[in-house]
Amino acid sequence: MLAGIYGLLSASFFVSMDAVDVAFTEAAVGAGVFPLLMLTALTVTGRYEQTAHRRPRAAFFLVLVTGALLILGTLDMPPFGSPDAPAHTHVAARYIQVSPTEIGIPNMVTSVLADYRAFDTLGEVVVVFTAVVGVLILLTSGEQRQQSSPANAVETMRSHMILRVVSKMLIPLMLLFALYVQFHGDYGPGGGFQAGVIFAAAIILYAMLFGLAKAQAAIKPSILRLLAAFGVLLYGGVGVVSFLTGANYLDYSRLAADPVVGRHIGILAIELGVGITVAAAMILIFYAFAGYATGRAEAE
Amino acid sequence: MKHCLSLAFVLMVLWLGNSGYYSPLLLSLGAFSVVFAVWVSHRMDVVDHESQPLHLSGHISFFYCWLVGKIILSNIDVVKRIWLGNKSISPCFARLPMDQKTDMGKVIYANSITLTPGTVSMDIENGTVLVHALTAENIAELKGGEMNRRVADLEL
Amino acid sequence: MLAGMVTVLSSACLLLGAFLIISGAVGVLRFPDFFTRMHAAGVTETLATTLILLGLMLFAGWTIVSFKLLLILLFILITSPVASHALTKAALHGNLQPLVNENNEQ
Amino acid sequence: MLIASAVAILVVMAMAIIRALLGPTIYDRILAVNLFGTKTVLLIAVIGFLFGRPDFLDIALVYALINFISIVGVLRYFEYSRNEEEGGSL
Repeated sequence: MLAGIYGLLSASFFVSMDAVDVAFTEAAVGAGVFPLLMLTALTVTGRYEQTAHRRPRAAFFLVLVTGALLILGTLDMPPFGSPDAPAHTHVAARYIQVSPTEIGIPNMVTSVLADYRAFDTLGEVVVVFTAVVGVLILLTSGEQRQQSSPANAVETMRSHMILRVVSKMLIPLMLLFALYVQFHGDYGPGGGFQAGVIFAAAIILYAMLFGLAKAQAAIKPSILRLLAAFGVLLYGGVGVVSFLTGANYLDYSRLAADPVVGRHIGILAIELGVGITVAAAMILIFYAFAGYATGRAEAE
Repeated sequence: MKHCLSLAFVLMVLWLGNSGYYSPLLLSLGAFSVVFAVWVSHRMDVVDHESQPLHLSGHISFFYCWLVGKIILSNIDVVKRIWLGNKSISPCFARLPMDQKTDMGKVIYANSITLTPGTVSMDIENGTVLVHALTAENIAELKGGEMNRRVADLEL
Repeated sequence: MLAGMVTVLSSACLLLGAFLIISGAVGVLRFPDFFTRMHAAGVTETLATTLILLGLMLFAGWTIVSFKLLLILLFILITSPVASHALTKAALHGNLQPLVNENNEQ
Repeated sequence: MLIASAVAILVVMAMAIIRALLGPTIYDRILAVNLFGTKTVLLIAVIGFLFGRPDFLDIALVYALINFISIVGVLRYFEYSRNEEEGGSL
């Protein structure tokens, strides 16, 4: 058990070190996503260790597969942030030269990811979506047990007065900040992925402090499932619309009379799609794990 | 309702201060974001007198000025002890009474204790706070009750 | 003249802050048990952070950058005591015995 | 001055790692990680100034948020697992 924690801690060090070393705009994704992934991974490993010596092999296998799937699905995000990914090196020169005039937004990373390489990003979003679907199918097959006891939630709230009061102040600010990052992706560091992660982080904080039941009552899983799909559809839909205007798939230049404005709108829309999907996906994964945990604890 | 409005105001200031771009498009997105954030927080039931402490905003700035002075003094003290080594510290803990009536007051008091280096609030229980301190003098000072009284005064 | 003074002031803040965080870290390494280390960490998180961010703010002048720095500062000042408190509370409930000097036991 | 404080922060981060490796308890490690996290926020801010890229501050802010949430999350996790262990042993 201690060894696992030790590994986790040193791993998060390297992650933080790396994010600082890279010291580049999109490092936010690495710094933002990784601790959260660590957290989820921690929940998974924790269950794995407890399960190993108590539960039959099927549960063990299930958790293993889920963990692998989760990691597979999410591994896709870090390359998004690394500036020296091979895909970005050889065409980078052209992007840097023409992007300011063609798209007219200051943040080059966004324009590269959301316009020139829109297909790749679409693929990433779909992968995130698939990961959620996978986790949900695996974990919520026995959903009847998932009703977490209200007593548990009350207990969580009572025990940490300070955490509760301060978090109440902070959660709205986090939500707004997530939206700020979402819509300023064109100008500064940020964009859909980061915004989605921050938004999800705020909700997860809420769920940790006030109990899963309350969080699920406020942000319904069914709506989230719809939203996760809607984000992908929005992304794809923008592509279809640009198709209909006579341009190529995901070529936004004809969305408005002025190609620059058109591209701007297109990027804004697909970033929104990315943000919605990522936020909904992260929250859903968290719900699934937490629900699974409480369900299992009660079954015992 | 007034808590929602004050939250919206805070969020608006946050957006305007952070953004730096005041085009109509971004301003309308900002307005949408503020409304959305307030709506979600309202759904989560986190907008109330605890998250928007309107009732004690008047005196709180004086209190924090006083606290900053305290923090500087105790910082100097702790840094001195760090360089003097382990001989100079004598850790101890004590249970102190809290005169605050509301949760908010208790939270402010406990956080003030923690913010001041040399003392950490460990637990809140039945109107008392368990404090761990680096030296016996720190505890003695808290027992004097000045901070306790000042925070309690905020609640009026 | 005024600009020069601001530069000097911000440098002073940065240097003092740097000294304080190093002191705090030394304390974290030197102090004998978890609870005393907590205090040393508190040094780095209150005054030192404030000084460094203040130095940067003076450096930046009246701009949006300063506003963001102020935001970061407020955020750290709000969350750090909460995190410390949660941590000590967890340690206390995890039956970690604080080191107590014999002379002080009442 | 900026460089001096950046170096100081790096030194502190190194010290935090040493404390995290030494332990001895899990709480010491979490304390060190928390220290590391807040210093990362500072470092990002200072480096932003060094490179003349103040938009780094957004990242610093995000990092501060995430750091807080992860600490809370880790603590919740330990409380949860401890309760479970106690329940199992009784």
